[in-house]
Amino acid sequence: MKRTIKLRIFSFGTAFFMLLCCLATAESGPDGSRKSPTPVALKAAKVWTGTGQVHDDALVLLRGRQIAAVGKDIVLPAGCEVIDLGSAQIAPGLIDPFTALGAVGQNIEIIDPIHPEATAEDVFDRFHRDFERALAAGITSVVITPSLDNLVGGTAVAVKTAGTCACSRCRVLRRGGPLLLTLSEAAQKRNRAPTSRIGAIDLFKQTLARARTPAVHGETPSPRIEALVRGELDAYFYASWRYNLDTVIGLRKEYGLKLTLVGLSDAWEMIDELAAAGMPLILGPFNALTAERELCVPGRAQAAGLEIAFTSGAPGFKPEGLRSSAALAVRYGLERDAALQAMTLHAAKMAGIVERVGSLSPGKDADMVVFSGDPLDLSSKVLRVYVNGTPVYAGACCGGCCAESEVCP
Amino acid sequence: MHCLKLAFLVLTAACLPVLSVTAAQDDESALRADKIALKAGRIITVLDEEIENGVILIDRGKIVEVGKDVEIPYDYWVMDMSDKVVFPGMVEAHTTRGIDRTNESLPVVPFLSVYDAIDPSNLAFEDALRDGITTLLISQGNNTVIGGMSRVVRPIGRTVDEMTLKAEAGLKLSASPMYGQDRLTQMAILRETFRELEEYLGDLAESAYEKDLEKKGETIKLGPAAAREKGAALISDKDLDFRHKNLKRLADGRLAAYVYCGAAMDVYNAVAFAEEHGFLKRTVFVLGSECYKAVDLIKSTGRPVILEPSMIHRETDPLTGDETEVFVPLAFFEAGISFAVTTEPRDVYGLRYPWYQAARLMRNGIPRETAIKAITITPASIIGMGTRLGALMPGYDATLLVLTGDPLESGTWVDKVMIGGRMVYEQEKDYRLKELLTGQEQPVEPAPQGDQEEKAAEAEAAPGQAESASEANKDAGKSQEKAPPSGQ
Amino acid sequence: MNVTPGLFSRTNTPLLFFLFLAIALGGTLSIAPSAAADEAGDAKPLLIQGGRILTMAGVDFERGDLFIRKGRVAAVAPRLRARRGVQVIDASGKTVVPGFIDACSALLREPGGRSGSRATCSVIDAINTFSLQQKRGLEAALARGVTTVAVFPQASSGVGGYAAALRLIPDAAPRELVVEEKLALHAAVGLGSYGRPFHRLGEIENLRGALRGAKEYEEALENYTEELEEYEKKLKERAEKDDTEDQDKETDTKKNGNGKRAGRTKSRDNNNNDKKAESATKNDAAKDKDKDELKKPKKPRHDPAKERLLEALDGEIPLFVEVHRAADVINLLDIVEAYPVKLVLIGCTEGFLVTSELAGAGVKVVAGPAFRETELERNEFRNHVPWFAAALAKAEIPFALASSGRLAGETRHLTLNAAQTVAHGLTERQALEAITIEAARLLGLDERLGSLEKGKDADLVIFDGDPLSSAAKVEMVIIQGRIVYQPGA
Amino acid sequence: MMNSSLVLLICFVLLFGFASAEAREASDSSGLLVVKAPKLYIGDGRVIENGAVVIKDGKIIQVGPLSEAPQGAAEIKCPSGVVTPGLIDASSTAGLIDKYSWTEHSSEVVSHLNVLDAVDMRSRDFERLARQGVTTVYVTPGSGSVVGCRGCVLKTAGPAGERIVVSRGSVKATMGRDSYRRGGWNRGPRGRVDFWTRRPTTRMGVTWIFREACFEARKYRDARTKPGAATVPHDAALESLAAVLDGQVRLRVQARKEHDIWSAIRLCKEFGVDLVLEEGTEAYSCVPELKEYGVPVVYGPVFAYPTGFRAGSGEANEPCLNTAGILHEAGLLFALTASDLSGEGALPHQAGFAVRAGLPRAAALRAVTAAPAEILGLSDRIGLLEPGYDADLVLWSGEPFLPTTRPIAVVVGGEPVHVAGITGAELRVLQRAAKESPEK
Repeated sequence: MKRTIKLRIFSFGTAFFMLLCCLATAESGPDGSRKSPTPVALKAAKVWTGTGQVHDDALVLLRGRQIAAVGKDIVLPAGCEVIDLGSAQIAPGLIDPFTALGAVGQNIEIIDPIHPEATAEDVFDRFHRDFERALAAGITSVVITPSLDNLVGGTAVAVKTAGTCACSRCRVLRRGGPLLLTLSEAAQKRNRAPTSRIGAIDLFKQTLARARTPAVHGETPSPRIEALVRGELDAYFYASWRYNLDTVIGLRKEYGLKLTLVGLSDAWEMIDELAAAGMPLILGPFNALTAERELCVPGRAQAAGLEIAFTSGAPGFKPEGLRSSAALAVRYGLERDAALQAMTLHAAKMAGIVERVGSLSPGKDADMVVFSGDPLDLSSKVLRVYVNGTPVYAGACCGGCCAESEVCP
Repeated sequence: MHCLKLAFLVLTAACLPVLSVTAAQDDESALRADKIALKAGRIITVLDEEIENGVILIDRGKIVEVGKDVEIPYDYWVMDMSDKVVFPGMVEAHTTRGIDRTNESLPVVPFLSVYDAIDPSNLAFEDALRDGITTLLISQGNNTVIGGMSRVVRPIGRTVDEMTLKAEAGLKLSASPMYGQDRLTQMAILRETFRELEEYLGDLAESAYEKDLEKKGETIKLGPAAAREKGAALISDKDLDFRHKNLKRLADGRLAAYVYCGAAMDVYNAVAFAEEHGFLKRTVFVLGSECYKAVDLIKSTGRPVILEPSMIHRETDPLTGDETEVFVPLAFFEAGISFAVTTEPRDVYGLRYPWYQAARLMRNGIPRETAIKAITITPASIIGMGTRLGALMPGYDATLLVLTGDPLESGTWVDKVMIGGRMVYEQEKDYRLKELLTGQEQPVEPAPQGDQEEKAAEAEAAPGQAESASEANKDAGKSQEKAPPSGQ
Repeated sequence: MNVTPGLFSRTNTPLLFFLFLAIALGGTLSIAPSAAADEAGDAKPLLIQGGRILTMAGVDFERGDLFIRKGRVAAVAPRLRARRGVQVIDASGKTVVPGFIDACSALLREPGGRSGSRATCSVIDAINTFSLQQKRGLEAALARGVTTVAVFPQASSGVGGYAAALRLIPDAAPRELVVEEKLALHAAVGLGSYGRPFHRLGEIENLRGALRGAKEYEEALENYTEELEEYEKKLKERAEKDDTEDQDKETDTKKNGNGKRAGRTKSRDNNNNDKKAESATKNDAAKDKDKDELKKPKKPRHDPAKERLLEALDGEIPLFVEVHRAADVINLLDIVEAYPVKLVLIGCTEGFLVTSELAGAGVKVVAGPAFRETELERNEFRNHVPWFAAALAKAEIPFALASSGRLAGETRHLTLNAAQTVAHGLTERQALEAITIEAARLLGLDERLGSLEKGKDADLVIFDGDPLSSAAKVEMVIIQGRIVYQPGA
Repeated sequence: MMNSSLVLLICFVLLFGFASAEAREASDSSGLLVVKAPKLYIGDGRVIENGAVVIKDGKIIQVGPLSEAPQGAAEIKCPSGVVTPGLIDASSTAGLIDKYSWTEHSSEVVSHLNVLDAVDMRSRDFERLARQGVTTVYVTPGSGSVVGCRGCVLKTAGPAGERIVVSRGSVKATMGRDSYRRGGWNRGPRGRVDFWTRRPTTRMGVTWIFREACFEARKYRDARTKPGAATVPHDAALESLAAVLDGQVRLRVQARKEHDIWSAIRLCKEFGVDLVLEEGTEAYSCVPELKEYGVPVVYGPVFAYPTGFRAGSGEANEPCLNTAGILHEAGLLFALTASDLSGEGALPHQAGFAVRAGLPRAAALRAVTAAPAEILGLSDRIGLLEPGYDADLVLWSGEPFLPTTRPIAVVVGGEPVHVAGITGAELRVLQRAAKESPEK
């Protein structure tokens, strides 16, 4: 009770704050280039760009919020401050493309099975502790989606887990993000139509059909669904089992939908079909109990030329799950580079925020994670996290017990 | 279901007397005669080779002679079955037919007996007769640790005593966990029980020794340990209380044990335990489908096994997701273990019949002889009656079936059942079967002649049409049309 | 533990170092394994050459050879020459480590059953090596370098029976896997018993009661044995006395007889005989008297459960208790204080809060799992921290890392558990020790397992690289000198 | 052992056959599959002694005596075998994802939905059925709604895409308890009137809703056909129900009890609709009505005791073991079904026990091949061994439907999908070999 009150006060306070800093950002431009602050360069034993290359003892040059250059021998501007991270390795900030951070229980709405106008941005609570936890796991950007209780659940929102200024606006990477679609059991268990798989899929088909040819059927369809069938709006399709995926693949082809498949746990059954359709996958979370043939899926999918990403299942599961999912995938045959790309670039693509984040390339936001070792080894820990070029997390100290590891602050 | 039961109750009430009465009308001697000569089209002796157009001589319920050209003494009453096949009565070596509830909820109840659970008027026994089962070992279910006494019965008689062939056939144990219990506890309870038995016998021996001395008026000279050894010889079954009596007999190997193993791992536990407590030599394993994986161990024990009705084991590989299907009896056959098959009385049409189970064996590549033995002589010898039942040989009981055709064929029906030389089932008097086949209410009195003829005509019409319909039946050999027994 | 960072640096250590090692090992250079002796031995002798050997016994080899004979490690040295009849395995560029030990696993234990705990149980009864599910589980664990698991009865509160240590040999019957059938007695606090309502209070009290009961039982038994000796001594004495008396009694009666006859003939001077007779009857009476006071001692009722418990109480076998909350740990410690128990805690999620107490009581801990997304919501685990192991290490509490022992699938990720603890404060060496030699020590198997030393069982794994890295591949697994897993072949 | 050697023979022949096919590049025998057996049962009663079936790209191109069979083609043969058309189960629940719990409850009339959407093409059921010799199934919708959704016809083997024969089949209606069972839960928790409240609670309610639906459909049809139809809002459910009234789509009614069958017939008479009777547990006692109105029956499964969901309905307690025989004698068109039994209890078993109870063997064969094909309206494609028909056939170890015989080889669409004793994986390898060799 107390906490909520505090929050409310807080949020009142921030309304004013937001106004201020939004003005500020407006006047300084999103990339603060006009201010031209002292350039900073990070030096590390290894730099994973997320685009496939890996530079040994290379530099990452930052300018303000953004990355200016990455590489082994880049010319450092005069008066550039170089931070040497020693044996540490730098990777792009990790991205979890499918979460409900800070929105558990807030993102449910079950009046109408077709609910495209809902937006997850409305439940984005930037003060929530989930974001700190995610940050500690090296996750710098996440997609917050509506719940799975509707066939069409509304649009997700892509946000950063930390901001440099107090306003929540500049933490939003993309509003009106991917539209959430599903035929999951959850959407059939409600006290309203549909109550069955066939009912659901029929309603689903009709919704799409109506959107394409509104003239025939009297009513006016939702603009978002129209955008979807016109291929302007991308969407997540959540399915935990392979059932009806053939139908969905068919629909995707028929309407040219931009679909990303989420949560499929028996994908091994139809890797080939998915590959043929070229449908990107968001897999996971994997943990110690995940069946082996499921753990083999990422490797096989990548071999079949599919784009994949991982989700940590946060906050239901630990946000560290993102990295351990990738590590497990590597253990079962996924290549390291591919695994890293899955956590960064591909995730960014699927979330539709690739022009801002997802790789260490000039012009993108300087969101980086500093690992004590190889990012794909669970034996290496997150030392620092940079968002927009500023360190926002500097290693949780485990009661001084890790004194040996020289990088503990 | 309910209706069936009702219908049956009415019918049995009527039928039982009618059966005998009408039989008597047909031919007095059928029931009176001690000496019967069965002329059969085909005799399947099981232990010897089959006999075409043979004769079986029966004297006071025992078979005295079986052969091709046996000359029939003047005083034998002759039954002519030359268009029929004679087959020994089928034996069910382990079943819960005729019991409404099969297990007590307590884990260790060696003092219980199915005697108190068998309901002679139960539909199952009538079905058993109709399906050709003439001997059943009725035992407790598998959901127990030590279940209690089983008993061998025939499906005839008004009281359990009338039905009984063998009163204390064996003790039921289970190595698979009873409901809501894990294997640890299952085995722990078994061990504790036998440890407790040890203690109990020890104390008993001690006191017996002391009593003995007192009787002689002598003073105690030995300490407990020695006393126990001395006294062990002095105790007899009558000194034991009801909780320990059967366990003791089991431990002495004076009682057969029917040990249920649901999974291969249970077989290992069961064998080890039985060996440790000295009743392995009297153990019969009742095996679930997965147990074929422990076939080597079972072979090493040299004990016979009883297989559960569904003899197929399906398993899915967690890695590849491929499903494998194993026909369990094959493993035992190839290992040369003698096995009996059982039936599932409540199952859909099919697994209820021993002959169908045998046919399944054959279908999956087990030779005919083995298949037939698995429902006759093997189970008979498993329940310790291999010298009386399960074959048609001189000296065996005249417990046999008269079939309309080959026993392993779906077209074949049980025409008559003789148990101990007495005709106990005749299909033409089986009103419930007719009802099941025609869907019409059957008059309890045999219908007047005219009607009979019509029925027969109908019945013949069936194969007639079939022939006109296709040449398939011409030289289909054994698969000739069998007229449906609509009571000719 | 002696942590020498140099040993773990990938860069080649100078040859001098090797020489020093060689000397330290005692002229191993001269060892020339003779194959002839081993023709009798069932398994062919093996020589693993040129691998990076982490012996977990203090010394490591950047490049070393390891010779296996009769299922045991016969020699570890920088260089060994192979005689004929010895199968040589080239491990150059590979890493050789002792087979990993999961000190608390659910592998091969048939799941299911909601029965309450029972001290007379023995987990070996529930080991299933037949079902495809379990077979695959075993292979998976083997393929990740785990060669030995300690399996405990399903965790439910109270005393749960014997645990067992098993070797992961493919396609073997349960009994063939057994390393130690009576590894330890298992108990649990704070997990609630299946089927029954869960009261922490009750659970602690039950455990305390059980221990006390066992102790009383022991005393009762001791008393009984004493009384019994007493009684049997008396019996013997009396028996002897009786014999002598019987004899002279017989003689008396004879005399009496004569006397009587004499009496019949002469009715005079037979009174002295009568006296004798009287005395005889008298000491008969006396005999009856001392028969009455000679009482047989009452034997206490036999109780198998208590007897099991006693084994643990007297420290014959260790007592492994699964407990997670600090408060429970404290309670547990002062419950067992009174007895000479070898106490080992399983799980111990909140152990980092009470390290001083644990260290004080000299308790060992089977910690973990670190790699756990499951069951976090459960009350018992709510305070799980990633650096729990580091905390134990800092307090110098001997500990092993294990999968939780709840679900069989977790065992195959044992190395990931270790890796995560490295991320949170442990050194790589500590982590590796915690799943090899330390685990063996905890389980009391360090005579045979846990490190690559002369005389120990040859259970070892050859990795293609750093065992803790997530991409590490197992090239070969050897158990008791036999190659049981080899992905290539 | 006997059959294992037999199996060996078969796979050898398969491989060798294809090898030789490769050898004879020139001859036209490449890509042919020949199934030889001492006996071919055509399915309509005809029998060919020592015959051969010649298959080319999924179709039967020739059925005749051995002598006419082309040489050097791939062969499957069995010394003692019998070849029949692939069996057809005209009312199965194979592949349904959540078998008994997937009824759409948002309306009592859901004739616009397709059961195909609830079928998992990769389900185990199909391969199990194929193993039993069943090559085609009509997947029937559940019985939860008064006017349920539309069934579909599937092959039991082959690539997931190509297995659909008919995607929108007959409309299913249900008389009797199944369709009002849910009505019992009418009052939601605490007697609240909610989503469920609508559903019928009695047989009266069921028939009433059925009749209403038909009236509505008729109205709708008339409105749509009249000028100004555009203004009438489209209603998919009524659309397909109207199609039923016009006789373009078949109506299948599930009824078990005598009086349910009667009311089914009565209602259909009233609206002049032809129906196919499903299950018809007590059909034996309404033979005259069925005959008079010429109702085809899909009967089954044969059972002495009800199992599965039937047991719950309490409508299956008075079976007649010889129902099939009685229907046959009455000269009715009927097919046998095993419904939810996919293992050994499947179609051959059903036929076998129908024969035991009095159905002539030839009629039994017809009742699982030609008859169901006719009922499904596919008698020009499946159910017979005729040139031009789909190459779905079963090679039996002996006389079909005996308990001692079993399918040795099952061919679907020209592909051997089951060969006794060979695991699925091995067979796949075999098929690949078969595919590649002719091209080389």
